[in-house]
Amino acid sequence: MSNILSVLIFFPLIAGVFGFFVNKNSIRVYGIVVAAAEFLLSLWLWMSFDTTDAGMQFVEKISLIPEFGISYYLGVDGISLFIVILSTLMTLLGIVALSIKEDLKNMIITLLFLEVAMIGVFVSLDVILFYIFWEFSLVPMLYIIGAWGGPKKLYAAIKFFIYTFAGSLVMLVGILYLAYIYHATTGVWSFSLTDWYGLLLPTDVQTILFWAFFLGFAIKVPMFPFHTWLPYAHGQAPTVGSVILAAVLLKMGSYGFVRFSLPLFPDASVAFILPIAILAIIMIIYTAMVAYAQKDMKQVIAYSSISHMGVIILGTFAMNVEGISGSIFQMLSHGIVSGALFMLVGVIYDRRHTKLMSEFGGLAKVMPTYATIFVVMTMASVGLPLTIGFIGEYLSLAGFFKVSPIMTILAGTSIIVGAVYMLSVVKKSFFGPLANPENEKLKDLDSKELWALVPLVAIVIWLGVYPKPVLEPIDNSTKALVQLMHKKAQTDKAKKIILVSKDAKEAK
Amino acid sequence: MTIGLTHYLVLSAILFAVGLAGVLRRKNLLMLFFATEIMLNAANIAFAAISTHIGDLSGQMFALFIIAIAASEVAVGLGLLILIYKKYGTLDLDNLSIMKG
Amino acid sequence: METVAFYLFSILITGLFLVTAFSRNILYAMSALAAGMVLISGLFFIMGADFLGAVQLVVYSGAVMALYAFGMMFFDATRDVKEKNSPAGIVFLLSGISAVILVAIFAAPKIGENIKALVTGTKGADNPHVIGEVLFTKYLVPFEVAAVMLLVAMIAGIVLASKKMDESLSEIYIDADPETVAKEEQK
Amino acid sequence: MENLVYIALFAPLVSSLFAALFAQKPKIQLVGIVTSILIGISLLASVTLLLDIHESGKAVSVTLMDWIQAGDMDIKFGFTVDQVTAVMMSVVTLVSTVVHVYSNYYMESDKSFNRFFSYLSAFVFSMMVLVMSDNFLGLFIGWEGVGVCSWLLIGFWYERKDETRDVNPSISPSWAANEAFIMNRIADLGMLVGIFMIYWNLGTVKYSEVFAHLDQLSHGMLVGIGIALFIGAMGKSAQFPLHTWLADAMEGPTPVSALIHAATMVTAGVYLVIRANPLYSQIPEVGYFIAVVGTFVAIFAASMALVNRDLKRVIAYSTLSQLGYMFAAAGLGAYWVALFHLAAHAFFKALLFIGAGNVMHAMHDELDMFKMGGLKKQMGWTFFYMGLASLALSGIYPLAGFFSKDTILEVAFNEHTYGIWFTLWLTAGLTAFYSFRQVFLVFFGDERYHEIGAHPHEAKAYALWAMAPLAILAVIFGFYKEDFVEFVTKLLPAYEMSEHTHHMVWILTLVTTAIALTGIIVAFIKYSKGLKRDLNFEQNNKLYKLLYNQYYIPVLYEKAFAKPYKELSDIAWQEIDMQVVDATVDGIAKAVETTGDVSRRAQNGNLSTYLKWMAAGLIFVTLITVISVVIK
Amino acid sequence: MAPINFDLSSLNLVTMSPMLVTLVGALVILCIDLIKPNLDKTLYVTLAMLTLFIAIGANLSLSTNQRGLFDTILIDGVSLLGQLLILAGSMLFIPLALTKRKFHDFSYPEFFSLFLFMVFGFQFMAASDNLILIFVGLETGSLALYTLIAMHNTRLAHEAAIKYFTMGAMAAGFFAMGAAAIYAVTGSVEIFSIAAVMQERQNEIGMLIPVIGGALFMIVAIGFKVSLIPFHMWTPDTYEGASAPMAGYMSIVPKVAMMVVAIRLFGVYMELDIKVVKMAIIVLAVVTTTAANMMALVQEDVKRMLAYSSISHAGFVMVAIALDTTKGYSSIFLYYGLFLFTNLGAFAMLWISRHKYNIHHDRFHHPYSKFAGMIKIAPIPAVIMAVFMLSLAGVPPFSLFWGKMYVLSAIVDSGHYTVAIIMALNSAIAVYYYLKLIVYMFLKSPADNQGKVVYANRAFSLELVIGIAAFVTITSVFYINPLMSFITDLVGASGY
Repeated sequence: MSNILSVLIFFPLIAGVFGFFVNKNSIRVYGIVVAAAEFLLSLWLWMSFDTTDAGMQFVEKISLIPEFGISYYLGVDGISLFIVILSTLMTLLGIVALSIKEDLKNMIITLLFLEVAMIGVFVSLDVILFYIFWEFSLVPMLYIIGAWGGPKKLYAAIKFFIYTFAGSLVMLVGILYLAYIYHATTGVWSFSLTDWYGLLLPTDVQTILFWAFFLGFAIKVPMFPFHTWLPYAHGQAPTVGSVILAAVLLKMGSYGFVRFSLPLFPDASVAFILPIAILAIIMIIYTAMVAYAQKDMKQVIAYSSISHMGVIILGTFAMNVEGISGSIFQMLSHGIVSGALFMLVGVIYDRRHTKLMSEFGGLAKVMPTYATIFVVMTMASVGLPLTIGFIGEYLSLAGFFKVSPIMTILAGTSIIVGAVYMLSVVKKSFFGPLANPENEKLKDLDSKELWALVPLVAIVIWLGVYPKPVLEPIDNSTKALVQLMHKKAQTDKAKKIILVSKDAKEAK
Repeated sequence: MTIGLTHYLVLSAILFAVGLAGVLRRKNLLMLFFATEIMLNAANIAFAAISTHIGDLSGQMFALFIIAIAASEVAVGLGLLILIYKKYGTLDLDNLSIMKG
Repeated sequence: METVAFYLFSILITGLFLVTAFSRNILYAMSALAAGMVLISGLFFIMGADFLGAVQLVVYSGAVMALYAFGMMFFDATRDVKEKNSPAGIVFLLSGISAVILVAIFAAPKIGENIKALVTGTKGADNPHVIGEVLFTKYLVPFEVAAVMLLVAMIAGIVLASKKMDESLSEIYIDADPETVAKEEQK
Repeated sequence: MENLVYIALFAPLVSSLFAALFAQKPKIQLVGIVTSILIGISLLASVTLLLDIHESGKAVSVTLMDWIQAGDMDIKFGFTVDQVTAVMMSVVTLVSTVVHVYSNYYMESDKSFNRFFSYLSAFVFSMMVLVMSDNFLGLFIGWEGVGVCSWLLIGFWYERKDETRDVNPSISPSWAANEAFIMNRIADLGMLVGIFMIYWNLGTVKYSEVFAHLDQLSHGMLVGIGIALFIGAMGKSAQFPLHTWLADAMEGPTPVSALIHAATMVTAGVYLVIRANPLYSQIPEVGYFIAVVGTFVAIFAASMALVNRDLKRVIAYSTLSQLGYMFAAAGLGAYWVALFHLAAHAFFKALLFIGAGNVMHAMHDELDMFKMGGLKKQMGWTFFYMGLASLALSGIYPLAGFFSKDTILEVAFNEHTYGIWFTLWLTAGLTAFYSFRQVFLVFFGDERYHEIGAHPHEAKAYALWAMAPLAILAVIFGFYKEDFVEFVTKLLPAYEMSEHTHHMVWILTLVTTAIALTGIIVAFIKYSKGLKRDLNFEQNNKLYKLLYNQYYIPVLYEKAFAKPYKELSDIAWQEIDMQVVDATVDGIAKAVETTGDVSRRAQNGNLSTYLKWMAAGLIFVTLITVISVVIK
Repeated sequence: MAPINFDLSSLNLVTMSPMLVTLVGALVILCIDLIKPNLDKTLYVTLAMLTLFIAIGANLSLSTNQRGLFDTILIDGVSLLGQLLILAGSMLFIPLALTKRKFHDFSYPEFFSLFLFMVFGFQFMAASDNLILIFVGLETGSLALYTLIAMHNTRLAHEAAIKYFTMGAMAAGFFAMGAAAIYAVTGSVEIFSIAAVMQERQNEIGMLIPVIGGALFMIVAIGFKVSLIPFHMWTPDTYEGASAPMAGYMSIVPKVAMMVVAIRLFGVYMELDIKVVKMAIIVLAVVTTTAANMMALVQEDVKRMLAYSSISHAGFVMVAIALDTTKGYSSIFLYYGLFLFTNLGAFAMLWISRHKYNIHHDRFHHPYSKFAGMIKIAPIPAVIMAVFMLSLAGVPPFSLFWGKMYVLSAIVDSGHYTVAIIMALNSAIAVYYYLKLIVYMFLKSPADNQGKVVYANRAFSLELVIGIAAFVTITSVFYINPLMSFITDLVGASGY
């Protein structure tokens, strides 16, 4: 099935439309079945994926607007493959764990549409197509936050929408400029990424474009100081919204850096390692501190996301295979771990309708399974070896160490400060005496929640112990990417810093 | 000193300014419409003068059509004025400020 | 002779129009306007644009002013109007600057010397015969459109001033409580 | 052979998972038994390996599977059992087995019995990974793994609430657990950096390859790596200034203290230095630094133990002090000596802790030695074991401690680092004093426990039997010194004393023994007849208070790091994130809206205004053109 | 008197055929009413539709680049496109007259007649490069438009018409003066010969000043019609006072007509690279977009918000005039072509919910709160309205995204990066007020007495128009390419 990517995109779309005709009482099962089918399709994609091939696979290209070089151009490589699977998985688990009673139908349909946008973003090879999905993903998320969110939901939803929208508009100008340059150089209009990869840009143009794209991606990631929409969005979003936001939507930004900024503007990327690394380090340390100061459990996780994204950004800008592979792996790991953590917060929120840690304490006694899974996820979050969290973090930091040891040490404090805020959450919520009488009768996880969480626990450990099936395709594609960057690099500095791996060198 | 084109044009400019001042100053809509006629007439003078000066008829034609336009405007404008006069009993435009912001 | 006539006419026109623009009395304003229009037609005659002068006299001073006079009667506006005129400063500033701009535009190139007939346009500005010819050849279309415009204006005048406009079908103002309104709406 | 490696490694994992199955169930005795047996199997496998390697002299290497492969990085789960590893494995599994068996007794009435065994076995597994791994990153897995298990076990009684420092110096188990974890993480960062340095300079993290290519590196780089790795070691082995967690870690159940915080985990740092001996022998200056730190910690910790009244804390400080000894030896290049002391210390210190556990049980978890006394009558065996262990700790012939500690002093003397020698010598005296202060306070004198209403009783027989292997080893281990040396120096550099030292050995030994005995005698005089408290001294003596309050270091950390961090975090959130960053964003939005609100005022509904704006528009456009002409 | 002889074929009367069709249509309606009054409005609606349909047909049958009737009529690509947009917009508007409730304006047969006269006037604006004919056409259309607005016959409609009319009269004065200034130095009122003279004498400073000055006056007049700030002041009030479909209509058709004029006139300036005029247009456009967006933010009424929004859209498009590239000019038509459906659709949505009672607000008929919780009451209209809003905000894949992208791309291509970024960021401001409506519709709870209010004026023809608009808005990606190449070909063929 060579058009599996189209199927992946359009299946949830059609299923979402059909969802309108499904009876309200049966919609949950419908949602689960559709999401599961989609997940299985994505697994099939993985199964039929040739892991030795570093290039784009399952490529589909249909010209949409030939006049302007816009086409329906899809493809997947090791870098995007697993983020696609992550998207389908998190959607499935999000639907499984849904605890919303009100307007469930709308929620499930919205989630399916969101899934379309997410997958679309990661498999688009045409930049305009990418942009369409990128922007469109905001809409369902806006609805999810705005319709099912907390008391300040409207503020949060609109802030989320406008902030990210503003950033991506600047990116759009960048995209158009790049297309113009492509047109000016080759005489034809094209928005396919693979065509653009062949473009050698002067460094000053690269600089302008780099920052234009940067703004779009940085707000999405979100990088300091563009991060303030995130705590609101997470704080107000319903559980499933937070799960998907943290697990997938944030990855769009970091994916953008890998897919666009690095290969298109290698010289500029190298030239701006320093400022970006500084921002990343601020993200890591500063937001970790902010996370530590939070009183709301969900806000802690929200800020921790920013902190972790800092590591991802740092890894991306390591300009070597180790760092970039690591950062991509860390995207997956953060997706799974923070997704799970948000689900866990959702569990307690469903029971107590509060997320304030001061309301809890001693929960481990009444909800031991819950506490166990929370601790597993905490440990993954703080990057314990043999959990999924370690590998990405380790590789990212290791990669960046080549660029700057000092900054890596600063960034490495993430393993300390991360432990500080996560353990303090665990201590405040789960340990200590069961002081609040309201907590005494709490029920442990029910089967629905277990079905959603246990697979994540399994993945956390499986990929922590044996990441190879995932890391290998990522690594292959990253090697090709770095090689491309090295080939394209014009400045000596970039040539020096972009580090092609040895076996790739030998292969050459 | 012979009267050249410039004289007519300056006169036209002055009359235009007078008309403009009237338009800006007037609160009574009927009198405001008078002032718009002055503005159009100022343009007419300019067109006629230029037309004569360069010996081209288009200017005069333009002036001719401006006159026609002015006449039509008066008709429509008066219709509107009647309408609001019936509703408000006054032609003061200060009364017409329900819509703002 | 021409000089004297020009200055006389200019001063008179300007003065009359100033009256139109600033008088408190509508009647005065209208009369001044009418007089100014007549004088402008005089200017046209001086320039040799006889046809235009005639049209000005007939259409403007005749038809337009008659319409205004009619309107004025309808509005019963013979008395002094009380206007809360805007601060004169702003008005003079804006119109003054506009005048300066216009003068600058017209005077800057010493147009008197520069303007030449560059395009082989229709010659014979002083000949009503030629004007007629031009009007029914070159400007046939605008002429027809202008006819339509006048038709439009006529229909517009009729429609707007008709009795049918007295009662609106589009809007009903009631101060009833919302429920009655809702019921009304549901019908 | 490979199977044995896997058995030794995975038996604890199986054990842990087995226990985990029942973690939420009430006590199942079977869990305790099965886990003990599985750890025992691991012990058997380890010992078999030890003997095998002893015979063959060849290391056993296995590779389980790939782990991380990215770019040029290729890290596998590889395990090597060589001489050092075999010793460590045997020590770890032996102590673990004993502690598992003993825990059946100690935790018998705890409702989280099963969970405890799960954690304990998981710890053993992590420790085995730590010692068996053939690369630095594998070591790091174990390193972090034991950290987590330690966190879980210290915080085992998580439901206890936070107290003030006056009531409980460790605040609460969960607090102590977090402290331990975070402090270790600080050090782990150093270790990680060391690994990065190794990777980027040598392209591998496998011990054999790394050590084979050390000569490619500049001296500066070696020093850097050495320091970075040692920082890692400092955390795990609780060296100054990262030492405070160890004493607080005593909040965990006592078997945990015996296993983790005395015998095994805390010695991981020493193990790392020993393991990296090819590196450290090339950078003697770093080695010297390590030795100095170790020596300082030795006397520093011993001094705190002098006055402490908490039974377990005294032993904890003593552990700290002994770790200092080990580092001193390792730092000075006498790696086998350090390893020897490590093993010997594991035996007698575990014994001591388990004995303390018996006492605690008898005293209903009371830890204040001032409230004990005269327990000799009821708890003869425990007294015997603890006395034995204390003697070993004090370095009295012929017990294990004598051989190991004496050798360290000889090394210090041999290296002409007389300052270190003297300090360690002095510490030996202090060690003897506080060890026997403890013994006498607990077992001799008047029976002060009546005040707290305790009814002391001896531990169950099987628990006492379980302690026997440790006791036996504490006695006889010293006599195997020669064999040990021969065995491990196949891998580690042999450390030879100079001629001069050889001549001095007898004198040194005498001097050391003398000061140890002096310590014991002083303790005997002061405490064997019962407790005579000098309250005035306790309250007013500055030195006493300084020592009693651990040099005020925990308070200092609280004030200098924890609190400012908390406050800074609050500022970062409330003041910076909310007031600056977010406020800027909202401010922009607000400014836009305000501009809109202001500009809509121009739209005031009055036609005259509109007309004026239009006229002004002409002027505005003219201005733009004029300005653009002028600018151009 | 010698008779004047000319060959009838040289008149090229066919060029006037589309206008003649509308004229005939208007006159037929007028006559029918005279002969037999009190016929139902459906008759007039269908007649008007037929007329427009034939006019479109006549339009499409014209070949480009021909002149007719003594060169006063110019049929080039731009004029064809302009006329097509005018006719298409009108066709989309007319069915909106068939509402469930009876409204004053549509009860007049004269309404439809005047409407066609207005279209007739606008057609001449698009199809001529003679300033006189443009002016006459403009006034014909405008006068009819003022009347149509007033015929809605509400307090606010009268006020709207008066305001629009008065400002229009003043703008006419400016147009005349601007034309006079240009005429003074070029001696012509036909743009092509103006261009020729300017080209010849472009180095004379004495030539440039009147030409630029004339352009400034023209900017005022054109800016008034396409509602650039600060000549826009009538726009929000007039849109608010006019009926919703009329407001939607005004936001497109007269502007398209005026845009064509602007392209013709300013195209000359751009061709000669007169930077100051370029600068003036760009600055005005940027100010317009930004300020209008900011003012739209603070509106309480959806219709008024849409009024401000169309001001900002006009400013956005206006930039394209100053670029002097085929792509720029093409993007204007593309943008308006897409904007036509989306915006008219949005206004039609307001129209469907229009009722005669002032139950929501003593002034506003469409306050935001009226739409609160619409998703619960009327899910499909709510979704469609949301689609329109998202399209207006430029969220892909809805139609206006492509328009926005093309305009931005044209701006970027010509090197105005700052302008492009400002315009792009403006969309971020704009998205707020569009979202506000979506938020009300989807995320708030409905008021108690809402009932069927959102359906008040529902009728099949309205639904049809909205359906078409929604369909066009949603499926844009499939027709953008042919549409774009059609437009580019026509614009390119006109020499722009």
